[in-house]
Amino acid sequence: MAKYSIFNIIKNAFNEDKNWARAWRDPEPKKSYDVIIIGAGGHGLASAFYLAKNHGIRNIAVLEKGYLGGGNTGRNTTIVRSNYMLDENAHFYEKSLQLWEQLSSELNYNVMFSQRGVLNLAHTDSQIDAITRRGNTMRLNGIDAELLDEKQIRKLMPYLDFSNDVRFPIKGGLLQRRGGTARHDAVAWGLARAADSLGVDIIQNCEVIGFEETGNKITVVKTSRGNFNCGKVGFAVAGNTGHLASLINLKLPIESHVLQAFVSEPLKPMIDHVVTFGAGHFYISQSDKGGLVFGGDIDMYNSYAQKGNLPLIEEVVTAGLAMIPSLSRLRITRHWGGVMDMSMDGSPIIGKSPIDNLYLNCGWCYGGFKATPGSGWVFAHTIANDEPHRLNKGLNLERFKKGRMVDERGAGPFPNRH
Amino acid sequence: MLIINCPLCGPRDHAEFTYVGDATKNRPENGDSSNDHAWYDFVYLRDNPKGLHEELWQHSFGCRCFVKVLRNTLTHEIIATGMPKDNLILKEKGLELSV
Amino acid sequence: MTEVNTSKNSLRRQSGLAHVINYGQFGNVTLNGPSLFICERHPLTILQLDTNKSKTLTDISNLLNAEFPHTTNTCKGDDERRIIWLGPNRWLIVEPEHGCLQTLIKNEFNSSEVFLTDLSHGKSTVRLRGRKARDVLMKGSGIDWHLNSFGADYCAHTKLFDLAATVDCRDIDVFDIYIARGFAEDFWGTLMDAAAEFGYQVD
Amino acid sequence: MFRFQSRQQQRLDDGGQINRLAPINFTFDGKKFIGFDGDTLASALLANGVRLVGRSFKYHRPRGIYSAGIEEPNALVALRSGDRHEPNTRATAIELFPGLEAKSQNRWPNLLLDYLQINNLLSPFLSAGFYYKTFMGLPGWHFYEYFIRKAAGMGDGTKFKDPDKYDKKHVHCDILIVGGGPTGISAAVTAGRAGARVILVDNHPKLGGQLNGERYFLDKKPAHHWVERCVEELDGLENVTIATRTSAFGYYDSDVVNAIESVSDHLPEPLDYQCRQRLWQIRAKKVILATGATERPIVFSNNDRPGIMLASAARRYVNQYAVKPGKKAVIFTNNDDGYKTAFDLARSGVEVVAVVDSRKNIPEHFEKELNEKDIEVIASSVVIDTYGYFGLNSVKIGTLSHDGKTIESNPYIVSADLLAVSGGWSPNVHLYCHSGGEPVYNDSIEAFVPGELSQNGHSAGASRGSFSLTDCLQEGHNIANTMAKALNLEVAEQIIPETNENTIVPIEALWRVPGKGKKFVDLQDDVTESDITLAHREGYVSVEHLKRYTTLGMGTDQGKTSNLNGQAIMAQEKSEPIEKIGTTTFRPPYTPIALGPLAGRDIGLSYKHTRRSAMHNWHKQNGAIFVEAGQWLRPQYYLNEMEQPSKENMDKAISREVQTVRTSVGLVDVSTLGKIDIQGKDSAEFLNRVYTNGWTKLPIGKARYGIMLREDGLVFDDGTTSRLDEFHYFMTTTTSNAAAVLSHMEYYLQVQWPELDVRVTSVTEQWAAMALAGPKSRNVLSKLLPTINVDNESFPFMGVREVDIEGVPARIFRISFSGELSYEINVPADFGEFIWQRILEVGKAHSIRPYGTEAMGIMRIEKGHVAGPELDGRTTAADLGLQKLLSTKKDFIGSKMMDREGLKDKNRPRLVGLVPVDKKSRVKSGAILVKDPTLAPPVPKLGHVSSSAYLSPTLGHPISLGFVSGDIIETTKKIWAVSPLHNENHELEITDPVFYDQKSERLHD
Ligand SMILES: Cc1cc2nc3c(=O)[nH]c(=O)nc-3n(C[C@H](O)[C@H](O)[C@H](O)COP(=O)(O)OP(=O)(O)OC[C@H]3O[C@@H](n4cnc5c(N)ncnc54)[C@H](O)[C@@H]3O)c2cc1C
Ligand SMILES: NC(=O)c1ccc[n+]([C@@H]2O[C@H](COP(=O)([O-])OP(=O)(O)OC[C@H]3O[C@@H](n4cnc5c(N)ncnc54)[C@H](O)[C@@H]3O)[C@@H](O)[C@H]2O)c1
Ligand SMILES: Cc1cc2nc3c(=O)[nH]c(=O)nc-3n(C[C@H](O)[C@H](O)[C@H](O)COP(=O)(O)O)c2cc1C
Ligand SMILES: [Zn+2]
Repeated sequence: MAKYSIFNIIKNAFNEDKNWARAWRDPEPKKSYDVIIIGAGGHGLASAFYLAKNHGIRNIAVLEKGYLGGGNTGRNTTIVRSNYMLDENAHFYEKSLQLWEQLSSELNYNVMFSQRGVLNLAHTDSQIDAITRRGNTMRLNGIDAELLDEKQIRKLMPYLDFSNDVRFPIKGGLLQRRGGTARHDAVAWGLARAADSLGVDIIQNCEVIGFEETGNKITVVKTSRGNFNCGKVGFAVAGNTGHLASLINLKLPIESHVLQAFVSEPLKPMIDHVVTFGAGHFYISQSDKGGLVFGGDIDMYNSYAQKGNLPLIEEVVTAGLAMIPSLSRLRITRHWGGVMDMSMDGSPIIGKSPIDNLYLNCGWCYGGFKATPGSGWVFAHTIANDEPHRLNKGLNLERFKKGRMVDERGAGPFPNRH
Repeated sequence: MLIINCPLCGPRDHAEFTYVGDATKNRPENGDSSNDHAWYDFVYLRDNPKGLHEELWQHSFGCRCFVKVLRNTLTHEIIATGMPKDNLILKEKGLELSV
Repeated sequence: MTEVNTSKNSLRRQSGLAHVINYGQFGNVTLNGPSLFICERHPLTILQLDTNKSKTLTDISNLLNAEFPHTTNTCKGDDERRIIWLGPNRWLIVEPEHGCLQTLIKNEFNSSEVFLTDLSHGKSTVRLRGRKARDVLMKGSGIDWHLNSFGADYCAHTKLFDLAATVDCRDIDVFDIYIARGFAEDFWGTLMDAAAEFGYQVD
Repeated sequence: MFRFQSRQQQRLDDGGQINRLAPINFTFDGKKFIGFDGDTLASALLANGVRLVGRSFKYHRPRGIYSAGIEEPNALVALRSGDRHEPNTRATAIELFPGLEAKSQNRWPNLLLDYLQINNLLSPFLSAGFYYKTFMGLPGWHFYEYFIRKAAGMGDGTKFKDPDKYDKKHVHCDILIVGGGPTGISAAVTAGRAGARVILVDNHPKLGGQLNGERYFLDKKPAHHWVERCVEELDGLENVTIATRTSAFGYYDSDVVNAIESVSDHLPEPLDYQCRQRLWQIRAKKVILATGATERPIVFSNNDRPGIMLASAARRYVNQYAVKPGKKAVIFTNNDDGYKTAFDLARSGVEVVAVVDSRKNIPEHFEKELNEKDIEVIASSVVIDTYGYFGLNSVKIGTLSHDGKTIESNPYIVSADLLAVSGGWSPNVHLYCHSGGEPVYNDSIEAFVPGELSQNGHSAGASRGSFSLTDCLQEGHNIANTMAKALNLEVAEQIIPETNENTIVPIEALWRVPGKGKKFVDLQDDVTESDITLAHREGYVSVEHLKRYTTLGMGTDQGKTSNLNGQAIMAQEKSEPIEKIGTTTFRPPYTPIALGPLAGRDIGLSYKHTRRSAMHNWHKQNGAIFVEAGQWLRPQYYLNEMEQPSKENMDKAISREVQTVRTSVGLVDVSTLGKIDIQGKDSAEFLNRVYTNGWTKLPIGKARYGIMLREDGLVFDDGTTSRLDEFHYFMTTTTSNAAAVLSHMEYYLQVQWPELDVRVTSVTEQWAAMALAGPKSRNVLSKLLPTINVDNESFPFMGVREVDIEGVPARIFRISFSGELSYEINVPADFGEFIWQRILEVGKAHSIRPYGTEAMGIMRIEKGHVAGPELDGRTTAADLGLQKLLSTKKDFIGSKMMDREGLKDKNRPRLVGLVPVDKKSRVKSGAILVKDPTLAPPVPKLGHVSSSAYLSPTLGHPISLGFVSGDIIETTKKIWAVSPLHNENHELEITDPVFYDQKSERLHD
């Protein structure tokens, strides 16, 4: 793998860029793999990368039904943070954040991880209490957090609505400075290039359509490009988990829902942080290209459609204007949807499954992008050792049966409320 | 917008409804520990199909009835609607169940 | 329920809109005058009646000398006594406050057959009248307000300007809108804003 | 005198659809100009000879006006100023209005100098994806990002609140027609005559579509005669609505199409009571997509200079706006459009130097006119390169080899200031694709056309790939006819007018011209041919990777003129047919839409409806400071007449209110509690299933406290329910769960237990509720109810009475949240304010005071009552110390799942009381409980503080409720509360959660 650097850019420029090599191969699939990861999103690719890098397993395939990075990895609002309250989540997401901090150099691919700070606004005393609890917990876990009052927020983000005609005035906010955004596509591409260079076969346009089982084990993975024998199988297909599981008669505590996202016309820098609204569902940041990238709630009904409907858009935009009135005359150029793997307690499931050699990585709800490197790290560990890493022990599938849910919002077994 | 044909009120925007979810789940008897799995299944597990999904919506801004909807989760096409006791999938096959 | 001295109480009943209504002409009133007329209907008796016994319903109908609409989304009667279809086996009886309708029915019928819930104070009622009335409704709700789909004596329970509302088409261009009292002030503001481009009169 | 710097030197003396009697003044970059009514900003600028209007995104290349429509990639300007500033507005889609102010963008210090022109020189280093390959080392991406962000972006955002209003409108129709060109008009006439409810939308100020930009004749008269006749007829039909300036931006599920109507964008400012834009939500039975087609350019070196434009745009400028887009024109084409362009330009006095046609054979039928006009045609040739920095001055022409890969003969240069380019037309399949359709490639027009039908949106005319005018007219009629039939309407005939068209000789695909130099594919995002070949080389070969790696088609125009060219070049590189390469996903909006109309009137204070209790006005006039409780506004505390809002006064007010209740009597508005009327003979059984405790033995006239669980066994809500009559109950819920509890109960009644004879109705709004609390409350009550005995025996704790207070029917519940003797008085809401005032009058003798949520909160903490912070959806009944409410004699919702091991774990945090050891410290809610405050992270967490009363006037020191792990409670009496966010640590004593009147003597008194 030719190293990416400024020197190489200059060198190649004099060759009219004719000498750049492929970022990843387009290999003919082999007959058999030690580990097959299904889904070439960030999680699948990171899992393959860390399986190869940390655990020395090289005979790995990542199967992707479309183009790599085309799932939620390629369509999310790219917020990265580790501001969780419950221990099972907090330590895991913090590990992930630490991996983000070194990901570009680890991959030799600039994923543009931009630690611009994530601020959650609070509008009532009870919300202040809630962010106080969360922030304090973070600090005791060794994670950075600051509580800002209205004055401090006003200084940082004068464009928020501090006027008198505001329905839910801003009372304070919780800031995680190490949080921020990353360039989503670059994450997928950088991971693909790095995994590929360690010998991982990334097979695109290869949809998994079934399995063959012997005993309590998957022996063959059937795909649109033929059948492969497998040692172990990992699911990393996000919103498609329910469907894939149904191919092997597995029912999971997951529902698929659409989440929409939006981008505005490109603008000169105006929003320098990630800001989330507390009196409605809305979050916004500005991409390096200049587009305001924002989103809100899911569309509420089960869906595999990757497209949403207008009522939710109206709701998101209304919340957006309540937070930043000056957005009103700006325009959106595009909006799209992704299919979310909403779990029953709002937290992910990473671990073993009822089938001996099948491992699950799902239930990311709308927060799995930030988990990408961490998820790969612990999933690779779980697959390689056939037991969970210390950081994903609590995020197992059995927790629902046992009454050990990891429910940050306390919303209960209603996936669309998380 | 999904336009849902409320069996009572007629076609309405889905924004008038509250989504409840999978309508195929049957609430088990409490029973003893042999029912534990049935309960786990009822409360937590979902078929989550890609394709036809029988689901419940409450017409909360209208007649407040719970309405059963047969919808394709891939295309969002609504194939049929009815009351909670109706079996829409059978109806689709023309084999309406008399309840 | 204690029998109430209605005449005295009618004076004391304070509408949810008491503090926001301004009378007069507003908005884009042209030389042709306002195209909308808006007023509150108050005080009303609004009673929810619920029964699945058809015989009982016939008896009530006779007692009240009023017909019940059996078709979904329809109403019957007039301003003196209006009966609105609410849902399966459920109706809303609306009349100007004069005596105790609830007691009248309660005295005659068994409480395990007829279920009454007084909602007189829980709802605010606004009457919207004029040739632009439908255009205002179109701004707030996705149902088809075209005369052919929503003519006189039709009603709808719908989301109107984001609130749960019952809309009763009293006549071609006359609509009674019922919304929860707590939202009345806010609804009024929204309605005035939506009507401004047409020019309206509040009486 | 107002001095104009330009005199419309490019304007034709006659023709066009502008009104020369209505001059309009406007400014561009501060310079004053004049145009005419009917102009767009672009046509007015061209009329004044302005060619340079902007700079490109990445390389800051000088750019001009490229199109005459919404597809414009280049001419983006900042429109208006101050609080109406609108960045990135397409000059080609702005109707000129008096005083219009526009500025160029993405340049500094000005359009001519622009220091970032340097990027153009650095461009070899800035090829696609260069930033992924560098900026990884120190000082870190954040450092570089700062500069990259500044250089990126186009226009400036806005800082101010928008002064304009927005509106929404829901409409229904039988047939929606999108697009008012010949196809759409023809369809509308047929559908309208058949009596269908028709809506026809078009984004232009008037109908006509492509006809407005061409010299077509219909029935031997200029086409606009036909358009006007049709519009007149349609205007007369009651069943037809024509919405101009209305752009359909998305085709969503259930055949709902959404559009934005520009109500007053063409005016300097909206008129009184007028909105700026209106969102239309159109629910159609059937949709006709007559959205036309968009011309695309050809890719060659330096194809981006001001003066180079689409051929159809050049025609539109001369034909519709009577503007000569140049003096000397070269036309470069691979299809018949080039000839039409040459003729129209020549007819308007533009010198046509040559038509460069990449095809071998010139269509014969053009020869006569070519000769007449003395226009040279150079066949089998291409434009290789162009010259002129701020604007085109010459063009290099050469002959193409057979395989199209090289230039054969000696190229030569001709001078020209206008180069009109046509690479063919791409049908506007956007809305079709939004609806779920998949486009397919059509070789005969070299473009994607609609494939199979997805919803009920049928394409017709140019948007279906039918490019002849006759076909468009006929298809519009036919499809409307078929739809009318399907709607059971009587079908009306329509005679399709005769046209003056030539037969079209097929296009021969030419995507790019060989040669060196920058060849732009996407002009807005500066994506060049070499970016695409680089993407190919590096393996970013799927169209979606290509798009994301190069940013092809990701600008404000979403690649309307560029996507197909880019995809075709990739196909060539991969040696695959274009249909195999496919398109990227078409997503709404069709053209960028402002956020304003999506929010409509729900802005500012109207963001979410405000809910007010019947006593709201009284509170407002009597010093209440309000607090949001969901949508409700509730009095938080009351200031005395002379008190200004301040922290001290707030503390004072709260103390005062608590003390009054504890020592005498107070009154609080509790109308916001959810209230549900429950009737039917199975009501008790139903309550038994819904609540965890038993309900069958509750006597008439009594209330009971209960908790509800969710199916997963965790606590859902709490409240009291009273039995009013044999089969009649009255339930109260917490304010925040009122709606959820009602739905929850309706669900079980309708779906799970339809056999139960129970009805539930929300009566929250029917009753105004107030709690009269304090040792003197009975005195006040007895004065209110002179004829009723309210002593402890007659009206005991948990008793319920239906009474009459001065003629007002009331329900009184002797229940208590504060821990004092207390009566919750419910009266019909219209009497709320009256009774509230009466109680205060009667209570004067006991110095009664109204109190707010703060005082109420403190008293419930003193009493150890749980509320929102404790009922957070993660706690069990046992966690809250309420296990005695879990009946073992019956099943209830949640009873099955509540015994799972994790929920029975002894170490689960349990509710406790917490008192600062120094009896002074204010411990914050949200502080975490730990063993030792000096430990370094990660610190084991033993629990948290859920609710705090900074002052308990009753106890004289602060108190809190919180949760502490079960094992800790057993072993320790002291614990530390730490709040690192505030840098605070306090040692606390763990106590019983009930601080006050532990035996509850006061409320039973
Ligand atoms: C609009 C939106 C906004 C979001 N915002 C954020 C955010 O701000 N912050 C955050 O942290 N998270 C966010 N998320 C969530 C986040 O994007 C996802 O959780 C995360 O990217 C999931 O990554 P993944 O690798 O698991 O899944 P994906 O990237 O979806 O990858 C799964 C892959 O599996 C493939 N696949 C599926 N089925 C098959 C099959 N049968 N055979 C072969 N391949 C298959 C898919 O094609 C896909 O490429 C957002 C998501 C969306 C949609
Ligand atoms: N020379 C050629 O090869 C060629 C190619 C294509 C078209 N044409 C000519 O163009 C005409 C095509 O007629 P037509 O009626 O099919 O198309 P049209 O382009 O004349 O009309 C379409 C109209 O729809 C509007 N529109 C498009 N999308 C819209 C949206 N989302 N919302 C609102 N309005 C929208 C457009 O602005 C336009 O006014 C014919 O005259 C045809 O001969 C010629
Ligand atoms: C963070 C982020 C920024 C984006 N910025 C743009 C943009 O500037 N322009 C654009 O056209 N699309 C942008 N997109 C959207 C993509 O074009 C695309 O819609 C999205 O990746 C989903 O893919 P799909 O629409 O092909 O299904 C952005 C997407 C993301 C996640
Ligand atoms: Zn209904």
